[in-house]
Amino acid sequence: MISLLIAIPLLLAFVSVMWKRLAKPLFFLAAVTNMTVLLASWFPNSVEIHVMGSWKPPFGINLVFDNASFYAALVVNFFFFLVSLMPNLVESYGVSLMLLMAAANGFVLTGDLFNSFVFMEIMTITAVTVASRRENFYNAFKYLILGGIAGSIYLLATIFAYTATGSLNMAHVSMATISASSLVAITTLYAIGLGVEAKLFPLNGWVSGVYGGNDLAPVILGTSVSFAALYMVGRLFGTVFHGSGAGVLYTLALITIIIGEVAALRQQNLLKAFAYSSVAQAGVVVAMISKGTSRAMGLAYFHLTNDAVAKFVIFLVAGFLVYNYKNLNGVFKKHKVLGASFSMATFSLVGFPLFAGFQSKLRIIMELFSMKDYLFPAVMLLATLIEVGYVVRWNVKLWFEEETDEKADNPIVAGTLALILSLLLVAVFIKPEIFLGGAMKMGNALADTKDYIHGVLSVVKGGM
Amino acid sequence: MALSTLLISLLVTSVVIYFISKVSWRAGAILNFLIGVFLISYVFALHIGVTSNLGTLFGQKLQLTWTHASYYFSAVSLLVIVSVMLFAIKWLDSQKYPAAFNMFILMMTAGSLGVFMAADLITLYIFWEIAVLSSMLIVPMGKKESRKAAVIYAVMSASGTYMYLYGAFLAFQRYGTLNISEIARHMVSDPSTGIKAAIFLLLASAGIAKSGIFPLHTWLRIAHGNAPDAFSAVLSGQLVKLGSYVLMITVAAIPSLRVFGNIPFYSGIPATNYFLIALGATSIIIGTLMAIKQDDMKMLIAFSSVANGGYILIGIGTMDPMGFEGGVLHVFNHAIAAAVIFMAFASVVYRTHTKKISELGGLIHKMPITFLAYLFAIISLAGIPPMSGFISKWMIYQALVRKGMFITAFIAFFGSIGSFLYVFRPLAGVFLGQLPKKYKDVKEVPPVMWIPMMTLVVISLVIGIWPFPVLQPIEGMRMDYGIAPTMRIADSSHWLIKGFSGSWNPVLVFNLFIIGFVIAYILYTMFPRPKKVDLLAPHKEEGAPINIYTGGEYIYTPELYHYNTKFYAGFERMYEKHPSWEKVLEMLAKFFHDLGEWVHGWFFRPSPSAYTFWVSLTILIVFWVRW
Amino acid sequence: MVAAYKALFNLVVAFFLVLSLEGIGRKITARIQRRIGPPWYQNFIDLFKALSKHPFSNGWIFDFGVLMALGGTMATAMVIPMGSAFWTPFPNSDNFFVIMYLFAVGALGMAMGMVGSGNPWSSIGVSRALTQMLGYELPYLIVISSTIFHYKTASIHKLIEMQRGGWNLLVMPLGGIIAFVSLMGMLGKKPFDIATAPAEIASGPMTELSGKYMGLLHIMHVFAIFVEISLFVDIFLGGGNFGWYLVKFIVVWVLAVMISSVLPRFRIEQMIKFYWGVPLGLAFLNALFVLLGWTL
Amino acid sequence: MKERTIWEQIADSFRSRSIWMLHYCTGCGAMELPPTMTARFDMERFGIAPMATPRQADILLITGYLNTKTLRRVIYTYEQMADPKYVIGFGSCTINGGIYFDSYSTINRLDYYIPVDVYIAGCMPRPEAILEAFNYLMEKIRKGEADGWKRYRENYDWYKQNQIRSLGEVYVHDEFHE
Amino acid sequence: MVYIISIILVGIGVYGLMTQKNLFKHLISLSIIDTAVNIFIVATGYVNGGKAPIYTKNFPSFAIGRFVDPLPQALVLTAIVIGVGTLAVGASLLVRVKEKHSSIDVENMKGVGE
Repeated sequence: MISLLIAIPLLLAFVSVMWKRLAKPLFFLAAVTNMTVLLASWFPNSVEIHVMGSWKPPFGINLVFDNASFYAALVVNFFFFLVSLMPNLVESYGVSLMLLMAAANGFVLTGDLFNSFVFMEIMTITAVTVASRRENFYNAFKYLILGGIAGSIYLLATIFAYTATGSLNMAHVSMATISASSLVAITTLYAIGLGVEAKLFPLNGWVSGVYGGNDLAPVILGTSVSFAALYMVGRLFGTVFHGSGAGVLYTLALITIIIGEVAALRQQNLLKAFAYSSVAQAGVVVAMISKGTSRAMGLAYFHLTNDAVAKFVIFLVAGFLVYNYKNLNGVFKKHKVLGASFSMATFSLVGFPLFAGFQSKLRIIMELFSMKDYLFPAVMLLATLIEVGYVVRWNVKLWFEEETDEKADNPIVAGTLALILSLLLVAVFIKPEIFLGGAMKMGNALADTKDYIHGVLSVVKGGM
Repeated sequence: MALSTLLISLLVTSVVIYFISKVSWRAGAILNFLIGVFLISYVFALHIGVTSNLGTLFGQKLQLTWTHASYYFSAVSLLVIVSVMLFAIKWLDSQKYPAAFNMFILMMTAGSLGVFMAADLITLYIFWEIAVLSSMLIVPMGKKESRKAAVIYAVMSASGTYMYLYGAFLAFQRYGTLNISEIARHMVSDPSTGIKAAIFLLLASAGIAKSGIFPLHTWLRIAHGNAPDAFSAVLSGQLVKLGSYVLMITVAAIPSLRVFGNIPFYSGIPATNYFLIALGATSIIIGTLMAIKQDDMKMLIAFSSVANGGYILIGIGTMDPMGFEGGVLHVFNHAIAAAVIFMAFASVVYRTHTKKISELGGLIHKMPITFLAYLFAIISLAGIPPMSGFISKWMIYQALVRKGMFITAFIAFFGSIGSFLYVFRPLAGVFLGQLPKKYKDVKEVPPVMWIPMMTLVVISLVIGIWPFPVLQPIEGMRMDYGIAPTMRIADSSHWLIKGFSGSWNPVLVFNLFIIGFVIAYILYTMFPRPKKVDLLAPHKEEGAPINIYTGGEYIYTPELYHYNTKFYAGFERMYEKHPSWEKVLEMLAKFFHDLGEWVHGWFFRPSPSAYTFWVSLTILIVFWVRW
Repeated sequence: MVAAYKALFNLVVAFFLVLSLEGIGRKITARIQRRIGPPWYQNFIDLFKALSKHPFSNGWIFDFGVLMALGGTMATAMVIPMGSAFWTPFPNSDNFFVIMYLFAVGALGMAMGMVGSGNPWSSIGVSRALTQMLGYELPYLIVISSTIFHYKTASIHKLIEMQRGGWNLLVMPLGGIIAFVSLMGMLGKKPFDIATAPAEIASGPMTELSGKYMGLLHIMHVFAIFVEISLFVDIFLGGGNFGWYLVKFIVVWVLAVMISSVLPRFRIEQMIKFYWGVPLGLAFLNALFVLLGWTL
Repeated sequence: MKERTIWEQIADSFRSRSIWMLHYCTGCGAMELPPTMTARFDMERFGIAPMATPRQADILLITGYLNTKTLRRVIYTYEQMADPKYVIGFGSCTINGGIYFDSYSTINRLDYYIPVDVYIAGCMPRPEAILEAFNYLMEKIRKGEADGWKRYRENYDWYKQNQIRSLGEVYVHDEFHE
Repeated sequence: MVYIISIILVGIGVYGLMTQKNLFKHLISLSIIDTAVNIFIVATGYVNGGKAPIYTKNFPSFAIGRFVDPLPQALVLTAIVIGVGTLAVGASLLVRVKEKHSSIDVENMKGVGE
C-alpha cells in the first residue's frame, strides 16, 4: 500500500511524458491519491516495513513506514497537494513535480542507505529542473554542481558505512558496532552530503539563487523537499548513528542560523530574503535534531512544520508579487487578503504570539533550557531579533509605502490557500496539538532506535 | 466577566471593528470609544485579587490576576487610550488607514491590559508581544520616515523582549515556575547571586527597551517623532508605561532589597538596583540634553519621555517608600502630560501640517484651547505645582536626598530644570510669538478633539490638588510589595503628603495660588486699562507693519520677527560635538548589514568553484577537528 | 486665620523691605561709582509712576502671563518663614522643594507672558534666563540637598530652629559660599544679568512691558528677591528672631549689591561654564563632607 | 486746560520724579549724554534713567537732525510709547535744521510732526543745559503743563497730515519686504 | 593502488571545479569525481585473492571471506546511471545558459547579477 506513494507519481509521470497535456491533471491525481493513501493509513504507531522483491531485511530494499516516515510523508505530500491545486504554478512542470514527488516520498520512506542516495539524486535532478523555471538556468546549474558533489559525498559515506558494517539496511547498520574512526568518517561525510539539501552552512550557497529565481521552486523546495531532507538528517543521526556526529551538526547549525539571518537582513529581493530565512530555520531544526532526545526532535519537526506552512504562504505570495510587479512598494493595498496572510505567516516565522511559530520557538527554548544549553537559546533569540528587523521591514514596505500604478489580478486560488494556511497557523497557536502531536510521535519514532530495529528486522509485513 | 474572557473578546472585537470600520470608519472609532468607556468602568468596578485562568501552555498555567498594580496601571492606560480614541473620532479623517488604526489600537489595548493583569512571565510576554505588534503596525501609518521608525521600534523592542524571554526561561529552569510571586519567593532563598542578578537584569531589559532607558532609548525619538500624531500620545503616554510596569515588577515584585541584600552598593541600595538607577540617570541626561536641541516638536517630547522614563526608573530603583511611590506616581503624571502634549501637537499638525517648530508660531491667536491644554500639560511635565507632576518629583527628590544620593539627585535636578527649557521651546516657538502669514486661516480644532485634552488636563489638575485617590492604590501596591508597610505617606485626613523631611499640603498650595492670583488681579484692575496692540495686524490689513518694538524698523512679514530656530543656541553650542549613542547603534546595524554583504559575497554569490572550495574546506576542517 | 494674617504680613514686609532695599542698592552702587545716586525711595516712585501710565497689552496671554507671574510669586512669598518658627505662616508646607517649585510658577508665567508679547528680544531674553537657571540652580540645589541630608529635614522653619546653636554657614562654610554665588545668579545681579542685558537685547523679557505691566512685574521681582534672599538667610543664617532676620537680610542684600556693582557681564555660555566648574565641584565636595560627617 | 483730579496730580508728581528716557541718537549730540549720565553730572539723582525700549520710556530725547528717512522711525517709535509721554528736542537741528537746514532731505521743524515739550537750543548744548532742560520738563510735568501727548491725540489728524505731506504714506513697503 | 587512483581522480575533479572558468569543465570535473567515487566503490568490493562470487560446483570449498563482494558492483551500476543523468541535465542546462547569458565562461556571462 505504502509503496503506492512512490509508484503512483512515478507511473503517472511516465504516462504524462507521453501525453503532455495530461500532466497537470495527472499531477493533481497523483497528489490526491497520495493524500488518500496517507489518510487511509493514519499514524501506524508501529514500525511496518514493506520489502521489495521478497528479500527479507537486512537484505534487499525495504520501505519503512513508522510514525516518523508517515508524518514526514504526510507533510511532503500535503504541500505537493497544495501545489497541484494551483494550475498556473504547475504549468509545464507537471512531470518534474511528479518525479520530485516520487523521489521525495521514496527518500522519506526508504529503509536502505543506498536507496536513499538514489532517491536523493533523483530529487536533486528533478529539483534542478524545477529550479530552472523562468530561465533560472545558471542558478539551477550551480545547484546541480553542488548537488552532484553532495551526492558523491553521500555515496562515499554510504560505501564507508557498507564497508564498516557490511550492510546497507539502516536498521542493520544501526545495530552494528562501528569502529570510532570509521564512524567519524561516515557521520562527517553524511553531514556534508546531507548538508547541501539541509541547507547547512557553508553548503547552502545554492539556496538564494534557486529560491530567488522563480515562483515554483521556493514553494515546493522550501517546504516539501527540505522537510524530506531534514527528516533524513533526523533518521540518520537520530536513529542510525545514535547521535554520533551531532556535534558537527550542532556547530554548523548554529553558524547557519546566524549567517542565514544576517544574509537575509541585507537582502533587497523579497524571495531571496525569505530564502535565507529558511536557511536559518533549517539551522534551528538541525541544531535541535542534533540534541538527539525524542522531545527535542519532536519539537524540531514541530518547528519545521510551522516553518514550512509559513514559508509556503510567504513564498506563494512573494512569488506572485515578484513576478507581477516591478515595484513592490505598497502592493498589499491592492491585495489585502494576500497581504494579511503574508503578514500572519511572517509573524509566525518570527514567533509572535497568536501564531504557530510562537508555540514552537518557545517550546524549543524551554526544552533547551531544561537541557542546560544556554548558548543555543541565545543564538536563537539573537537570530529572531534580526528576523524581526527584516520581517517588519518587509511588511512595512509592502503595506505602507506609496504604491505605484501597476495592477495585477488577484490570484483567487493562491489567495484562498494562503489565507486558509495562515489561519491554520493561528489555529495551531490556539491548539498546538494539530501539529505537535504528530511531530512528537515522529520525534519518538526517530529517537527510539530499538523499536526501529526490532520493527524492521523481525517483523515482516506486506510486500509487493 | 472573567478577565480572560474580557481580553480574548477584546482581541476578537478588534477584528470585528476592522470590518465595521471598513464600512464606516467613524462608526468604528465611536464604537472603540464606547468600548474604552466600558473598559474604564469595568476596571474601576473590579475587586483586587480576582484571578482567572487563560489556559495552559507547555504545562504551565497562564494566569491573570487583578492587583493594585494592575488596577493602577490599567486605569492610567485606559485614561490615555480612551482620550485618544475620542480624539481619533475626528482626527482620523486626516489619516490614510482609519480602519486598521481602529483595529490595532483596540488590539493594543487588549495587549496592554493583559500585560498588567499577567501573573506569570509568559502571559506577560504573550500580551506584551500583542501590544508591541499591534502598535508597531500603527507606527508606519505616519509620514515617510515612520516606515523606518517602525522597523527600529520593532527591533529595539524585540531586543529587550528577547532578553526578557531568556531571563524568564532562566528563572523557569532554575525555579521550575513562571509565576512572578513564586519566582520572587524562590529568589529570596536562592544563594547564587550571579544567576539572580542575571535573571534580574535580563527581565529588566524588556522594561529598559520599552521605556526608553539609556542603551536602548534611540527608538523613542524616531518612533514617537514619526508615528501618526495622535498615536504618539498613546506611544508616549501609555506604551512606554508597559516598560515601567516591567521594571516595577522586576525591582519591586521581586523584592530586590531582600534578594540582593548581600550586595549593597550605596546607602543600602543593591548594586543591581544601582545599575538600573545609573541607567536611568544617564537617560535623564541624554533625554534632557537632546530634547533641548530638537527642532521637531514631537521628537522633543520623545526625548523628554526618555528623561521621564529615567525618573520613573530612579524612583522605583531606590526601593525607598517615597521613591517608589514617587516613581509610580510619575507614571501617571507623565502618561497624562505626554498624552495631552502629543494630542495638542496632533491638533497643531492636523491644522498646519508641519511639526517643525521653526515653521510655526503664534498659534495661540488661532488655537487658544489647544494652547491651554499644552500649557497645563507642560506645567505638569516640568513638575510645577499645582499640577500633579510636582508631587511625584517631590517624592523622588525626598528619596534621593534621604539616601544621600547626591550625584543622582544632581542629575534629577538637572533633568527637572532642563525640562523647563525644553518644554518652553515649543511653547514659545509654536504657540506664542508671531503667526506666519500662511497660517492666517487656521482654526481651533473641533470639540471632539479638545475635549479629551481638556479632560486629562482637569484630571491632572484635580489630582495635583487632591492626590489621595491616586496615592491610595499606590500605597496599596507598596503594601503588596512590602516596602516599609508601616509608613504612611498620604495623610488624607490632614490633607498632607508626608515625606521623611517634612510635609506639604497640596490643597493649601493651590489656595495660595488662588489668593496670589486674586491679589494680582485686583492690582491689575486697579490701574489704567491697557490699549490693545494687535499682533495680527499684518494678517488683517494689507501693508500694516507689526506693532511691537522693532528698533524703529517697519516689518511686514511676521515670521521674520519670530525667534524659534535654535532657541537655546548659546547652550546648544556647548555640546554641539556630543558623542551619539544613536550613531553607535547605527554602526552596529551597519556591521550586521555589512556582515550580511560579506557573507553573501563569500558564500552565496560566487561561482560553483567557490562552492567547491567551501565544501572541501568544510570537510577538511571537520575531519581535522574530529580526528 | 492667624496663618493668613501672617502670610499677608509676609507680603507687606516683603514689599516695603525689598523696594526700599532696591533703592538703597541703587544708592550704594552710585556711591561706589562716585555718583550721588537717587534717593532711597526712588523705586517707590518708579513703581507708582509705572502703574499710573496707560499701557499697551499684547494680547490675553500677555496679561495672563503677568498675572501668573505675580500670583505665583506672591503665593511663594506667602509660604516663606521670616527668620523664626513664629513668623512661619504655614509650618506644614514650608518644605524647601515645594517653595523652589512654587517659585517656578512665577518664572514660567513671566516667561510665557513675555514671549507672548511676540517680540523676539523677549524670547531671546527668556531663553537666556532659562539657560541661566540651568547654571545657578544646580550647585544651589546640591548644597541645599546636603543641608537637608545633614539636618534630616527640608522644612525651613525646622532648619531655622536647628541653627539656634550656630549658623549653618559656619557648619558648612563651603556650602554657604556656593549658595551665595548661586544667589547672585538667582537675583540676576551684575555678572549674571545676561537675561535682561539692556544694551544687547533691549532689556530682554521686559522689552514690550509698558505702564502697569512693568509695575506689576516690578512687584513680582520684589517678591522674588524676597524669596531668594529669605531662603538663603533662613537656611544658612538661621536662628534668632524677626529683627535679626531683617538685619541679616539687609546685610546679604548689601553684599550682593556691592559685589555686583564692580563686575561686568558674563556671556551666557561663560556663565554656564562658570557655574558648572568650580561652584558645582565645590558643591559636590561639600556634599561629600556632609556624607562623611566632616562638618564644623 | 482741564482741571486735574487729585489722583492725576499725585501721578504727575510721581512722573516728574521718575523719568525714563529713550534717546534717539543719530546726530552728534549723543556725545553729550555720557557725561550727563556718569559721575560728573549724574542724571540718576533726579530719577532719570536710560531705557532700552520705547514701551518703558517716558521721554523721547531726540538728539540732532532728522531727515525724511529717520523721521519715519521717530514717529513710529513715538507712537509705540505709553501715555503720558514727552519729547525733548535736543540741539538746534531739531528746531530749525541747524547747519543742515538747506539740505533736500532734512526736517527743519520737529514739532510739525510730533509735539515737542521742551527744546534745548545750542550746537551742542552742554550737559548743564540738558540737566536744566530736564528740570524744566519736570517742573512742567508736575504742573500738568507737559501735555504734548494729549495734543498729539487731540490733533492727530493735523500731525498725520503733516507727516504724510513730508514723508508720503508712512506705511510704505520698501524693497526688503514682499 | 586503486584507492590512490580514486583519490587522485577526486583531487583532479576538485581542482577542476575550483580553477576552471568554463562551466562545461565544471560538469566534466563533477563527472570525474563521480567516476573516482565509482572506482573507489568497486575497489572496496575486491577481496585480495578472492574469487568471483558465482555459484559453482566447488562452492563450499571456498571460505566465505574469499568471495569478492558483488554488491558494490551492483551499486556502481546505479551510481553510473545517476551520474549520467546528472551529466545530461547539466549539459542541457548549459545549452540554455549559453542561450541566455551568451557564454558559458564564468567571466564572460552577461546578466548574472547578485
